[in-house]
Amino acid sequence: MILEAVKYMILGMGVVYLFLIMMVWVLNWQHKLLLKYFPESFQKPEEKTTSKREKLKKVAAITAALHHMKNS
Amino acid sequence: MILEAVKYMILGMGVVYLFLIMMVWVLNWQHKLLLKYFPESFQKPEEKTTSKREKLKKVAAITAALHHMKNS
Amino acid sequence: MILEAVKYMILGMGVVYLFLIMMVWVLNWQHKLLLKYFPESFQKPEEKTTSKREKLKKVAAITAALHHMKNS
Amino acid sequence: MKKRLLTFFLALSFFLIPLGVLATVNHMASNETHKEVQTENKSFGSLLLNFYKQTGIYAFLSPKEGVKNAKGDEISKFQQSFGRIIMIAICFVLFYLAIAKGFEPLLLIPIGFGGLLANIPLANIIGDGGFIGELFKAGIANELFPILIFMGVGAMTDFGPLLANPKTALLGAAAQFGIFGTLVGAVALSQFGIFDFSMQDAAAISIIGGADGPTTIFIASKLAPDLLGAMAVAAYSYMALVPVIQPPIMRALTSEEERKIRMTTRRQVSKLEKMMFPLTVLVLTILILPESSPLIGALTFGNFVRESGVVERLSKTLQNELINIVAIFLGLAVGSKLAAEYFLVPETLGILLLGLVAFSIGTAAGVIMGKIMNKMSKEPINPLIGAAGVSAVPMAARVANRVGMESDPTNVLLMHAMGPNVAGVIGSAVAAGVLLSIF
Amino acid sequence: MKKRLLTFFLALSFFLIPLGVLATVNHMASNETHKEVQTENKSFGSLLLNFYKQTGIYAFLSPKEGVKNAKGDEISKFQQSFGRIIMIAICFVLFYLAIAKGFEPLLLIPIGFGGLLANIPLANIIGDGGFIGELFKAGIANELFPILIFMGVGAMTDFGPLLANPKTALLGAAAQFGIFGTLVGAVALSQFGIFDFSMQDAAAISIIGGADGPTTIFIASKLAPDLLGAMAVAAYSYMALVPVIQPPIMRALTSEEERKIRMTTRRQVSKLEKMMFPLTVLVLTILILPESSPLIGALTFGNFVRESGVVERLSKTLQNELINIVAIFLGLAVGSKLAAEYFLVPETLGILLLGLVAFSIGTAAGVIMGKIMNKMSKEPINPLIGAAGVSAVPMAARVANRVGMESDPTNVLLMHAMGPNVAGVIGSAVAAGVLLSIF
Amino acid sequence: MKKRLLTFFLALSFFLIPLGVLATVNHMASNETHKEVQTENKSFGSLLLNFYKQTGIYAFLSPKEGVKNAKGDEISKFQQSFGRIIMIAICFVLFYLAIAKGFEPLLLIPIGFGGLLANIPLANIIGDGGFIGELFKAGIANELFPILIFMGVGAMTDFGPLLANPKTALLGAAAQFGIFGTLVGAVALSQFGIFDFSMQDAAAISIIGGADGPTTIFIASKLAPDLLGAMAVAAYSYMALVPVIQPPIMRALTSEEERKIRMTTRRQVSKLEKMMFPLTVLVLTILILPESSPLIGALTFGNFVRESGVVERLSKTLQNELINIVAIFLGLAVGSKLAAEYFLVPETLGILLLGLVAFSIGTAAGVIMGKIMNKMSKEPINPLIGAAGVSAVPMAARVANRVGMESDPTNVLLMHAMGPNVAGVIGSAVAAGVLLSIF
Ligand code: NA
Ligand code: NA
Ligand code: NA
Repeated sequence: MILEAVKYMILGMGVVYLFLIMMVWVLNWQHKLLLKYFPESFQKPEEKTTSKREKLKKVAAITAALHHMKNS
Repeated sequence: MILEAVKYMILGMGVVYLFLIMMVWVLNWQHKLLLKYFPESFQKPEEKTTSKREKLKKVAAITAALHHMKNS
Repeated sequence: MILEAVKYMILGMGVVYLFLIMMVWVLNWQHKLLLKYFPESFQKPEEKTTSKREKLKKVAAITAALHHMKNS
Repeated sequence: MKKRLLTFFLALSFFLIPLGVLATVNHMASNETHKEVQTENKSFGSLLLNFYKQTGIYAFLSPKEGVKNAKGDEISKFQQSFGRIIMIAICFVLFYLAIAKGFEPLLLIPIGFGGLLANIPLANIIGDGGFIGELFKAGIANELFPILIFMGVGAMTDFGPLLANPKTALLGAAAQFGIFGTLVGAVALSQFGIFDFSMQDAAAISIIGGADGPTTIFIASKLAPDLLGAMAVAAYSYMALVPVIQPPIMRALTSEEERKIRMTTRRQVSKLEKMMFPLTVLVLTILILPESSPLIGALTFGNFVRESGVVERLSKTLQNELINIVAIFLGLAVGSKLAAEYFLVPETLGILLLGLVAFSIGTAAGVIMGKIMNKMSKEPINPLIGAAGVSAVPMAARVANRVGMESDPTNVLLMHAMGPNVAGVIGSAVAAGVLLSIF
Repeated sequence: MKKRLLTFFLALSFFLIPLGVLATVNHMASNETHKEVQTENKSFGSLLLNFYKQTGIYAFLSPKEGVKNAKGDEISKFQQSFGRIIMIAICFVLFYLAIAKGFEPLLLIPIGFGGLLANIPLANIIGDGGFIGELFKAGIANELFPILIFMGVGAMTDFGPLLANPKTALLGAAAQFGIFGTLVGAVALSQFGIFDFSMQDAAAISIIGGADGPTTIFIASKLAPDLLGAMAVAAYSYMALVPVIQPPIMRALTSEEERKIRMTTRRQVSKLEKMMFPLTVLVLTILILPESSPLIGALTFGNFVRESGVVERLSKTLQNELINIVAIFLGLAVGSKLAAEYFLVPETLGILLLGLVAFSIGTAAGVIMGKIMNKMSKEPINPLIGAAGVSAVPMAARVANRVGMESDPTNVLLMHAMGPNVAGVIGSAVAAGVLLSIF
Repeated sequence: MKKRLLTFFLALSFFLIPLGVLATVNHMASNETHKEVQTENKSFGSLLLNFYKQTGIYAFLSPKEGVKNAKGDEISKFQQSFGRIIMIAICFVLFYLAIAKGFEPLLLIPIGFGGLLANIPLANIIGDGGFIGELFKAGIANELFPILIFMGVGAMTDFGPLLANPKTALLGAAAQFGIFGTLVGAVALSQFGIFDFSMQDAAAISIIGGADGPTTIFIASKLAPDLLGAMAVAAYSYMALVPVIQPPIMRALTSEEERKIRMTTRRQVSKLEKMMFPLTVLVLTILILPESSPLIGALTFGNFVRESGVVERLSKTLQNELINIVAIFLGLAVGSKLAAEYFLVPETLGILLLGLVAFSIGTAAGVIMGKIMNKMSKEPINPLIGAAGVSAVPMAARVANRVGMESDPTNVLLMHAMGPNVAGVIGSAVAAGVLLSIF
């Protein structure tokens, strides 16, 4: 039964490595492909729009308040 | 079988029209009733209280900040 | 059957009182224990960190806005 | 606007009543008209006729003997026609109470709407495969929904006021006399032939005196599932009516001097004490009354999640998303018991009556216990806070506060009343456990 | 970036196609190679071999006769190999449409992913015990999920524009001709032997013309569960394609003058009116068409929770947490019907075709009804808003607005088009009820 | 305060231990006292006695032969009395760890509370109709809850660090040796008679080395449902203990110079790359290991929803409401396996031991692989980041960073360690798939 367990160990580690090595390989290949065909996608990603909007709202509120204060 | 389908079509469109025509009729009748008995319900609905509160909080925070700044 | 109901009533009220009296007793005992061994836990509990953080953020935003305004 | 709203609902009922009258008239004549119709039409006409027979109008106008609902229970001809119209009107009344009067809208609106849907003829909404039927199976039949609500209640409740003056918990114990006193009363009245409740039904109904929605639903679905609808409606209605029901009883049982009693400051409560509290209560439950442990277990779980302070995410989820979702499902499912065939039965009147009695007895018992404690204890206790022992958190505590202020506007009893108020929740859960252990 | 994204997906398909070719080749040769392999290996080799037989590669390359899926339905050799690869590619196309084109991503992404998972060989994801299978049982088989989505839709929909001009509801009625016209067409084509749909299947498919996702899923799971996947994909795709499908039809049926018609101001709508609206619609449903009450009941419940104004908590829950959670579950579960064995059948083509026809007929009927109403009514009505009667809220209303602006950039039709748009939702639910009452 | 908290819990245990002693004493004497009591009382006395027999005190003090729990499994006399008290104490320890030590409170608090409730005598909480029993049926028996948690994990995980340096994924592969090495060890020890685990049990237990909660629960409920409680407790405890378990191993296996190695900058990651990543992983899973597809499918679904960028609503729902609700349900349900009759069995000790071994082996294997890769690769690799390959995101990565800073305070390894860390999650899911394909 130990022998069987050892076989399972070899099989298991083999599959895990196979899977992750293939993944590494595909990811590297994908990276090159993307660099070539979609170089613009490597731009710094902008911040998410929602939080941006919220910030804008906050800023607008503050600006309004300041404006109000100035005029008064 | 086509004839049957045509019958279903007439029945179906008939019921859909019946339903929506009755709805239109009831809505118009309801509108008149409400205009007569609840004219005040046609006021511009106020903004929802929660968002109002939040705004008030924000304004309070800003006012406090401004006040703080003025005094310093 | 009424007699039975009366018995249930006595049992029921008895258990309810037993339970809550024991609870009162344990809570009082616990209170003394905590006062003795954990006096510092009776400090005014601070406000929750999350809301604190949010407030800090808000204040930071306002301060930034004010700063911006001052300089401009 | 509220008065006018009432007028409007009355106007609406003018729309419903003629239909009802029509129904009753037709009800009588239906035996004759029936047979003629069936053979008359053919082809497109027969299609139209078949369709007409599937309309609600036909179902209201032509009730039939021996019809069964989606769950296989029989519906009498009255329940099929006028009965359903009455129930629809009752649901509209529930909406009116929820919206214009602010009576527990979070539950009365889903319950009322569930009631509307349950009274739709021919549609299989409350049966197997119908969506409310599925919700019922998913959470009422196995008591999951009231338990989840109780978790949310636990996560929303601050037991601090009770910890600041633990002995006020005894007021919450006294108020449970509403439950057991009513049990005796209901059994006695059944003995005298006025009602016809079994001991088990009587026990279930009495729990309404506990003034706690989830506990009522939990007990009803265990001990008397057929009475669930009326019991839930009674429980939530009376909880909403606390400001109307309680003050007269409170004033009758106390003197002006007693109502003016000022209570001394409460002791400080530590964070650790709050954190230990749910565990303490649960351990007591395990030792004394395991039958209560589903209810008290859920309550203390929610409270422990709240007070542990390290799982804010879960605490917020219990207090918001989860309780809201469950409240919608629970309300609709409970509403399914407002179907005419379940609600328009003689027992309902008894339930509404006994529920009111239970509520009143509970209030009185709490106040009297307050008077006794005031005399026995060194520190003064205002007996008004005893009325808060029925639960109905936080309404009952507010009522105690307000009645106290009538006598002395500077005497703030609110936090003192919150102690018995939250103790009442535990008390009812214990009482529920006793009932479950007996039946 | 979008064009390049397309290129990339094409590149990806180069990755998939060779595998497909391999599959077909192997498919033919599989009968011989098979037997040799089985006896050759032992010990560790046999372990490896056994493992290889559990890989997806083996399953794609060596399809077998008589294989059944997790639900006990047979899968042909084509469906096991090339078929699955085609379906995986189709799911990628759905992702492309959802992400790059913005086509109903909230449903197409979960549906597409559910489709991917459903086409994984050997994994029992869509069967009993598999997680998508469990989701399917929990909410599609009993129709709970589409109903809950409809509650959310009700809570999100403002029926104000309809109340401001109720008679535009008739445009929403006309557009349902898309459903019933297609029914006749489908039956006719089946009669002529072009398709092979039963009357019931034809009825189910026609509902795609209602342009309403949950209604389509509801009807499909009742009348034609086997066609659910294709119907859902068709419905959501065409709803997303509204800006492409509708404008040519609208331009063809209207003159430049008609498209320039300005509509007069709409009447004021009171808060009370909005609150009464869901109840009114529900009462009408009860009277006329109880079969529609699950759908309309859910819609009006959500809307009543919204407009009652006293249960903001529940309204927000319906509009956010609940609908989001259900959308995820519904999408994945519907996606399970994109398994090759269910989707790659001759019927799918018919469904896609008839769905498109239904959509177009509905649009045309709405516009024509608009022309008729414009002539009959005192107030001018722009026939373009008739196209919005198909539902597809709010996309169709926006399209009507935009087409109108092409002729007169200062003519804002949006709010006028919202009336028929939301009426179309009710209209489709009524039509669905009629279909359910017939079959 | 933390030390004092410990003191307090000790004080509390003084409250529990006497009861335990009492239990054992009574345990011995119970045979005699029993019969006398039963005949003595009558009427109200007998009611009291009956009630006493339903208290927890009685159940603890008078365990009986042949008692079965709510699920029909037998409970020994020891498990009924002292066993339950031990389990309750263990649950208190879990709370202490969660609150005072911050050990995975989001799961240990619900699990601990579930454990408390599961050890209440007489209450049918974990059986059919009990609320935890219902939660168990709803999501553990069919594996839905761990899958939904995994969706949330996917939606919360940023795979960017892995994409920035894909080859670090091999460290995540090496760490899975913790699983398979322990499998061999467990089988060997069973062979030598030290443990008594079947091959299947051994495989299930080994998965604890994967350092991933949902994966452990998923595998346990498939391969060894009886061991679920102990396995879950072991997995979450060791994940929480990562900062204690890993550093000594890491220091023992690396030289000072190796720990000082600075890693070069990582390559840029495009948004499109992140979006493709979950699809790529899923396609690989389909091709190589369909058995892993429930776990990896859920993970990649969550991640795709996150990275697609067009369904923010769904992404937030997966990361918040859904995962929170499921965490509560999952925790309570898993806690039900902490009932004395399931937990206080000889196997538990073996599980706790083997789990610790698996964790340690995994850590060591990751570090050694790091040393190998550092020698083989052109770019320098700090072997410490190999320890992060066990998963336990993000704790293990932080530990790697901290140990590195001990040697060189300016060397920030965090983002480099996140690569193997998230790869470890995928690696464990693959390993789980292998185990499922074998057994
Ligand atoms: Na109470
Ligand atoms: Na429609
Ligand atoms: Na791992």
